[in-house]
Amino acid sequence: MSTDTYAYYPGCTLHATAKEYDVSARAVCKKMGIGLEEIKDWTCCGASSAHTTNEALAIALPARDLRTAEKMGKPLAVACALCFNRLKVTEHELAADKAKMDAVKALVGSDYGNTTEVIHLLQILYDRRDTMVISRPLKGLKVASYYGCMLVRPHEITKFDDPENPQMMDKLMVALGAQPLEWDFKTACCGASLPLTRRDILLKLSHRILTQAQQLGADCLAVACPMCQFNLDMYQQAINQKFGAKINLPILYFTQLAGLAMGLSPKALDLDKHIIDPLPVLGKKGLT
Amino acid sequence: MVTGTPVTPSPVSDLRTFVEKQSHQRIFDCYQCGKCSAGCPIDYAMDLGPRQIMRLIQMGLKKEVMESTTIWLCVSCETCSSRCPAKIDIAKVMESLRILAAAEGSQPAEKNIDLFHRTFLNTIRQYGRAHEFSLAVAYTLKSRNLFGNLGAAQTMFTKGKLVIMPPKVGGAAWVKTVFSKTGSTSPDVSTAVKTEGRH
Amino acid sequence: MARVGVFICHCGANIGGTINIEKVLEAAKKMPLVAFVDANKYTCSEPGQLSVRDAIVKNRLNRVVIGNCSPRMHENTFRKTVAQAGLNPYLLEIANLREHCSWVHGNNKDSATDKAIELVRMAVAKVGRDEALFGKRFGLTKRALVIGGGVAGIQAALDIANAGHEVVLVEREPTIGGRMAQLDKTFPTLDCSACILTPKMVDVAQHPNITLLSYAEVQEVKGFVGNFEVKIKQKARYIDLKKCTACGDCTKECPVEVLSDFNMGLGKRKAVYIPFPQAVPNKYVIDKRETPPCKTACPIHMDVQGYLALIATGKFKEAYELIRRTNTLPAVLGRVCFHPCEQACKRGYVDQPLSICSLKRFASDQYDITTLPIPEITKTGKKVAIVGAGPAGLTAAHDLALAGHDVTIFEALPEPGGMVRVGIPEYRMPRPELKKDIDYIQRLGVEIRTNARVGEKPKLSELQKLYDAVLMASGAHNSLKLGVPGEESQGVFHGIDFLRAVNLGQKVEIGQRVAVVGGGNTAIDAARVARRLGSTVTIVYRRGRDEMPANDVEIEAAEAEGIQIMLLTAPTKVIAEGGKVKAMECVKMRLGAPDASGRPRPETIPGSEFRLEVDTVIPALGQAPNLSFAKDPEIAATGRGTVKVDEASLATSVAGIFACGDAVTGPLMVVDAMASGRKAAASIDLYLKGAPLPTTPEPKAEAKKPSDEEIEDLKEQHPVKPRVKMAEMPVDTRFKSTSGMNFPEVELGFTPEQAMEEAKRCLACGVCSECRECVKLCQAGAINHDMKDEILDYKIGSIVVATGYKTSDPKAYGEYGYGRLPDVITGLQMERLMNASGPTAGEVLRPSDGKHPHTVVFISCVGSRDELKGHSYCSKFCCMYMAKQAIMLKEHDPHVQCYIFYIDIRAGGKDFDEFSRRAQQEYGTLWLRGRVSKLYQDGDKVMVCGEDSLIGRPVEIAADMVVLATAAEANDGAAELAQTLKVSYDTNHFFIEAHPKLRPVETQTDGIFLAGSCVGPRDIPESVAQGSAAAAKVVGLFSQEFLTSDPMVSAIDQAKCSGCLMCQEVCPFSAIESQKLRDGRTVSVVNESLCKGCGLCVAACRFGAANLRGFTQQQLLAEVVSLWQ
Amino acid sequence: MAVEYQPRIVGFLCNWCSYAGADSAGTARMSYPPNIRIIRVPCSGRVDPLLIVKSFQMGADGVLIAGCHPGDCHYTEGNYYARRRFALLRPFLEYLGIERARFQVEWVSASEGKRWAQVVTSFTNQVAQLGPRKLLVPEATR
Amino acid sequence: MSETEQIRAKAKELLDSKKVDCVIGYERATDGKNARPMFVYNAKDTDRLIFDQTCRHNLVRYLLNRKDKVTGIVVKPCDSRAINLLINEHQIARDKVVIIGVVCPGLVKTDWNKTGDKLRDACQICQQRTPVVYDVLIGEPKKVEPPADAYPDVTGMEGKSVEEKRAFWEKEFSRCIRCYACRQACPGCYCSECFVDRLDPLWVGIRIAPAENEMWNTMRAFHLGGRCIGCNACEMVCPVNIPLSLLNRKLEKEVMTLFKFQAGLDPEAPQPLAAFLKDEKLGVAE
Repeated sequence: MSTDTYAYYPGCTLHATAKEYDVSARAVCKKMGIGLEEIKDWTCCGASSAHTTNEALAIALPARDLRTAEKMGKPLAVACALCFNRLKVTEHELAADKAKMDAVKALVGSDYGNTTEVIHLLQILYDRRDTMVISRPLKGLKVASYYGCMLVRPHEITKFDDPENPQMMDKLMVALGAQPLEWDFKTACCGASLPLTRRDILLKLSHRILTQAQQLGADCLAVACPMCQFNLDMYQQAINQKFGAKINLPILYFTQLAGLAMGLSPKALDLDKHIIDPLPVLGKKGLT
Repeated sequence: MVTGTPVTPSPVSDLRTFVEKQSHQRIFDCYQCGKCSAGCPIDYAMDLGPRQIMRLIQMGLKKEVMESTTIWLCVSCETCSSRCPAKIDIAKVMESLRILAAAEGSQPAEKNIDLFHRTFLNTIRQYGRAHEFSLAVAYTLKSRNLFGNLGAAQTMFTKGKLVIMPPKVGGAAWVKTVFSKTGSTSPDVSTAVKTEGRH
Repeated sequence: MARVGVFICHCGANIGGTINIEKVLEAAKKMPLVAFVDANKYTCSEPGQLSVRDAIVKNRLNRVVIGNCSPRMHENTFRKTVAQAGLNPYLLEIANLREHCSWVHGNNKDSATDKAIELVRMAVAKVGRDEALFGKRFGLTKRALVIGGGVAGIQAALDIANAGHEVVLVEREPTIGGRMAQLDKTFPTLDCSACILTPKMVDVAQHPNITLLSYAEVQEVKGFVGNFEVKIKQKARYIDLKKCTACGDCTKECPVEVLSDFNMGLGKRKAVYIPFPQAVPNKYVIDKRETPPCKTACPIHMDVQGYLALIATGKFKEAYELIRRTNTLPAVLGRVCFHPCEQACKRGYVDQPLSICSLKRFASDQYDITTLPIPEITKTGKKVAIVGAGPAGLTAAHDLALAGHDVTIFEALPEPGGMVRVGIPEYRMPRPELKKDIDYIQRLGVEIRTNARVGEKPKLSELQKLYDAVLMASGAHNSLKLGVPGEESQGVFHGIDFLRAVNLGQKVEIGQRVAVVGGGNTAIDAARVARRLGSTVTIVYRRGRDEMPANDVEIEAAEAEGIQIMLLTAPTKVIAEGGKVKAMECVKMRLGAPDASGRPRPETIPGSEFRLEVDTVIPALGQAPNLSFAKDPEIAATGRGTVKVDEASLATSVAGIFACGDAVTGPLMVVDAMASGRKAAASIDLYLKGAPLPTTPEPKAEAKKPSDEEIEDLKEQHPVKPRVKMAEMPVDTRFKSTSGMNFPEVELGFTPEQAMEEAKRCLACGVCSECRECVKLCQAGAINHDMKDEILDYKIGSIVVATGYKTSDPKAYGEYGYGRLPDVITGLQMERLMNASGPTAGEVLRPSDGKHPHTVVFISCVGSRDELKGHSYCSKFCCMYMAKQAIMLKEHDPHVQCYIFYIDIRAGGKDFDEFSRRAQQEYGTLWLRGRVSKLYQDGDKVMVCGEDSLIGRPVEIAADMVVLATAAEANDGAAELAQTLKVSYDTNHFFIEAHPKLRPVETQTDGIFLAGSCVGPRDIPESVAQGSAAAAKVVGLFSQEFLTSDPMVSAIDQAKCSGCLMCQEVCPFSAIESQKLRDGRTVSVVNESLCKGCGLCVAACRFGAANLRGFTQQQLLAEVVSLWQ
Repeated sequence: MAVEYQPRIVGFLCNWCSYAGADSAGTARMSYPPNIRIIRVPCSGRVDPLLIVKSFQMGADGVLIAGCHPGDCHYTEGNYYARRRFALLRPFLEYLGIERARFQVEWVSASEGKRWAQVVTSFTNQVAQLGPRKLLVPEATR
Repeated sequence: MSETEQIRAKAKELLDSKKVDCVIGYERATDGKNARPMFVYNAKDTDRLIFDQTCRHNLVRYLLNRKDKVTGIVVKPCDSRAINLLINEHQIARDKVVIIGVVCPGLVKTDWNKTGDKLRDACQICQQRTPVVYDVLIGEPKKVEPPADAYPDVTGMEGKSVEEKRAFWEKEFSRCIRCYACRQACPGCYCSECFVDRLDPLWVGIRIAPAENEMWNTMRAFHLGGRCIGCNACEMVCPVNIPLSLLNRKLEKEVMTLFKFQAGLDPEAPQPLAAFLKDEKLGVAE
């Protein structure tokens, strides 16, 4: 089994809109004896905005956090899929282009060697799924694993599972005793950063994903990306209004489901933070 | 579809040269199979599909490209790139076009999106980290779309997800300097930042 | 004096456009030996060649340099040219000014010109050292080998054969016909593929000049044009082609079903099958893969998969009969076998192994053995005595009796069965079941004398006199001692003695608190018996749980019955009072380094002694043979006190006396003892026949563990399905004795339903299960399960390669969900669906629900024109067959609406474009220009997300069925074959033709030709044309009585050769031999007919004796040096 | 990268794979530096070390041997012997003061025109970077 | 009985019994200090035979001219490897030689009319103290523990920069007068016509010039690659003291590391350049 303490990069949202992700992630790792050391004074990775307008920033910002982790001499565990993507891209670009590397060194410190191993929380749990102690198997819980874009694409950079039909989260769900659904929208886009600007698009895309899951009889969606969680959860009513749909699907972080299966209390996993309250569904399955 | 008067294609155009240099993609590898447009989740909302953008670059029709909503609506979900049979990272091409637009200060066809990104970066510049609240506020004011986002804000607030106080981070200062060093927009970190040993 | 003529070719603008020919000519003029220079627009053209010839004659040139294209292109052309001008054809050199210069340096004209000048200078330098060369004539075998029986191969074979030459046609599959045989209709004429192909196939089968080797593969190719020596592996078909009448009876009872590869995985076929009704040869074949691991692991190699398959299909009787084939004691092995088969079972890597053992028991439970017929036995009149009626002795007796010998078994105990009878308690091995198996052996005429202890009465020497052969199968019945003080006290019973007493119904007084010492099956048995006698039992074992030799099942059962197991504990003394056991002193152990047996050696923990209050101690440490009876005559024994035998024959030190079982090896498992008995019987039979005994023991077969990839695949294919649990006696009822000291059997056996369900879990590793049902059914007696692969040797003059193509696996396209979405199929699968002899008898039904599809979408270029997930090339015929299938679908069902997503319609070819348009014009198919990006299941529809790039808008279609036009790829093993033939192949593993335009069916190797899709995707007409073209080449070759060898071979200067023979060591063709000269020196000489001119000998020869004509040291050195002149 | 001076490179190419590969590079009009002078040999195993040492002695800045990929040799074994011979020669030349980078062996198949272009380009650059060789005086006899 | 006496006794026995018609050994040179080769045809001459630390010649070379006659020969350990080499290359037959192997104390530096007491450099690092093949062995077999680096001299040379190497060899080679004494002394150099003497193809110019000398010395060494048995005869006879062993031993070292082969140990083993393994990794084209 690989390292058991990681440098931890939560990412901005996990301190706000995605608090429950942070909470559940920490709780689960604690339970599994995985140490997470939040890296000191981390700064934003630049998200989608930086690389859309200013590549220099898009590389420089993540590099700083990578360097901090490098200093800690531990692999960097990342929770937010978008951050994960940006960090990976940076790592990749710097390895490929010496000029960029020099420039970045000038910004973050000449001692930076771009050796940090960036790994997503999902990967960490997946690798240890056989060692999990499952006290409350998620019997009969139909979960649609939703990976979104940022984990799996671009594949040659994130090197994360199969970009078209990823399995990690599904296999993790099996390990948790849940029943993953075989569906075709695992990596479809939810509308990403458009909620404030072109919500119409966001609603349409999310609607399609949610209806698919609903049709297949999903009890909830499992996600690994705060942005996806936000879009799918926050705008469900709006979607129902706009498309006259009757969707009521809790959007849970895989960490929350893992925690649940390992016997942690809904409170400890911030299950009350969701717009679509998961407790009824979970209650029905006797999981609360 | 691009309609109007006959166009004169210019296969060797500054547009193509810039894009190829900036994105490291080979525009002429595209043989217009259309898989990018077919898979693009937002294609329906774009005035031109990604495939058409690629075509327009091949033909050197800059005006059409820069005025399209496409380059702004692209959210870099990379679906196109991950399926392109010619191994072109189309998302990267879109990115390079946005960078070009920013560099030339041309009028974005999707003002709000551009505005959003700039506002977002500003919050980072200020605090070192993103801060949804100030982002939302700033953007809402600038975009004059006062009501659109109130609902969301409220629900978030009630769920205790909306942090009013902006974060205090040690790295904030550093971030500011990086912003100033790299300039508001710059295509490439190595050109943006002058370092020793490079001439 | 050499007079060199230099001729530079403009090759239109190809060379002239880049290279300044004038400058080159100027420079050439000044080069040494050059007497004439000239340039031509096209030197290879007729006028060009003419001018060269004239120049040679006019200027008395005796050497020629031509600066043009690659020598691989036109060297031969100009060899002829100079020959026509009266020069030796080898006094010519080519400067490669096109491929190596103008075409690659177009961006730099000056340096291209400089380079050209130097290339010419090198050529001039080399030509200056050229010598006139003369080839040698040699004969040829006028027999052709055609590799691949697709339409191209068939055509080639027929044309060659019709020209009156012998042809050997080798096809890897059981039938010829190739891909074309799988097709339904053919474009653009829409005539039925089978209708036009099968007549040709039949012609092949009937042609007197054609030897058809189906189900065969080329293994090795030696020699050279006209004189190839080919080894062909004829795979065992297990069906005699001469006898098989293709009646199909054999399939009737075959219990094994696998996906039909001919139907591209749609529909199933039996293990014995014929690919399709019109197959040629029209013979069946048995699909037998690796020997199943269970069979390999089984000491008596039972046809496990066979009887599982039969049980699964409810053929219990047949199952039992099959078991009988190899197993003389099914009832016994069905209960007490340690079943190594189950450890080896591949299903074990998916979830749990099959319960093979219990299924065997089930089969025997189902069968009334008393009804089992006695086979015809012809008596030999020989008599054999067997000492001991244990499993080994009984098995030997059974086999010997069947062989016709009179067998008498002498058993010391009152009951036959050996350890099975007296060692294994009744609750595991009910006596009546054992008796049944033994009774049958007696019915075979075997006499069993009980209470006859050999050594006392009768003596071994007497047996020796009275019988023609004696077999010692006396087992191992002596208990090993504990070796601690107090062992002799009252209340100590040794395991095997204890069990024997109980099992023979004698009264045994054991106390309330019993300690059993040991961790083997005997210990567990003793413990569980003691438990049944009402005592509380503790098992004391010195190692850990994992080290216990007993079966886990047994250990668990013991614990279930409330027996305590004390691990890492060893007795140090038995404490007695008044001679009676009071307690046992034990000491705690810890595990140390592994000992000889590989198990960790237990070490005592000093001072950890403690007292275990017991009144009975049963040491069960194992047994040893008792050979006291083998003194007269003296039978040699080993140090371990077992009988000394010859490994291979089991013969003892005394002629005519053999030994087997525990007596030879020490305590064994029942099945091992039986295997040993069988082996002994075999050599005794030989001995009695006066035949020589085996001298080398047959190697121990090991069932190999599957690779991790294989395990992954298995898990993919087989969903977890745990083994069926058989009913057991509830624990409390187990201890009610049935009679005296006998207790009811614990395991109650499978119900038929359970058995069939369990048996169905078998993965059928060997495909054919060797149940031999087909043998019973085949009246022609054509089936032979023991057939072996054989190697055939052929002398061949010329070879045609026509190995064809396969279609790519669309799984690479996750977005198309092939394999997940049931109604997404490939083009070839659609062909099978439309084909009358296909899985749906020609009715197009969707795999998911068997409904007629109404909306069908075709996706082109799946795997083609795709750098990312497939091949860069276009597969050429997909557009056309998509059009064809769209048309046919409409023909089948007028309600069908087809959509074809294309990128460019590739319809070049006679009537092709018209055809592709007809699909739209007359059949309403809609061609959509664009590549589909995503398929997903929506209810019972497959949603197709594409773009129509002509309107530039996304398109979504709800389809009933989607057809993927998968790419045509080089066939499996193409690269390996290319290496065997030593012809070149490209990165896609397609064969490379000698020249893409001018020599499309030739290779760079003389005598080897290409036809059809092995060169790249080809449609039917092209493949046929190429087949004929290749045939023409072969026939052309065969029209000559002699061939002339390439004179560019090695020669060895005997004056310089010092005979170190290094050249012989490196020559790949053994073309160099030693020769003793008169002066006594031994030197090397080249056999020119074997030499292929590689020149390895030259580089290996320090003496400068070996030299390669055409590439001499002088020539190459001249080229190097010229660069600095 | 900029080639400041024009190195002289001798290439020994086996007829069946690499020479054909170079041909297909031509047919596909792939451009590469013009410095290499190709000598055609039947097999990489034909190349006598004498030829290589001689080339260097004459003043070659680089020598490139190209043959079939192991397993694909037209004569089955030729390139295996070549591989051993040059594995020994290369460090020996380096020992004598001829940089490793000046002597290279490559496997290029008949279909690898693109690869050939790349091989030549990178080898040429690599040799060019080393600069001219210092020859022993007076230069060799011709 | 001293080595010398034992050798004399053996030689006498061989000649008396007519087992051989000649014994090749060493006798004292005319300066009374050095040793020189001696061909003994007559038993009475055997008492002129000697053996001591001055016996530097590798006599095996002489066997090449006596292929068909049975010869007795005195060999040092390194020389004995030459016998295996020549058997391997089918130059001599084992049954035509009777080998008197001598356990070697190592040779001392000698010069005309004087013998030093210091061991020759080569002998100091030599690990082959006992002949690898012999019919009679003189002396007790010695085992030498292999040092960490068996090639300190080579390693040193390898450490130099390209320029240094170039300069070094230019200096050495430019001294070469192309007398070919090295070749004549070498048991492995038995080409009927050496490449350097060949006029067609003219591999090496006839002039005595550094460039030509370089060609000669390079190829002389390379032709011995995987064959040199390290007797050092070449270096000992070089009139201008070119460190030829530095070349030979480099190849010896490479052959060892690349092919795990040492020349002359086994008469059957195929030569490294006349053998191959399909999937060996040798650092070329990988």
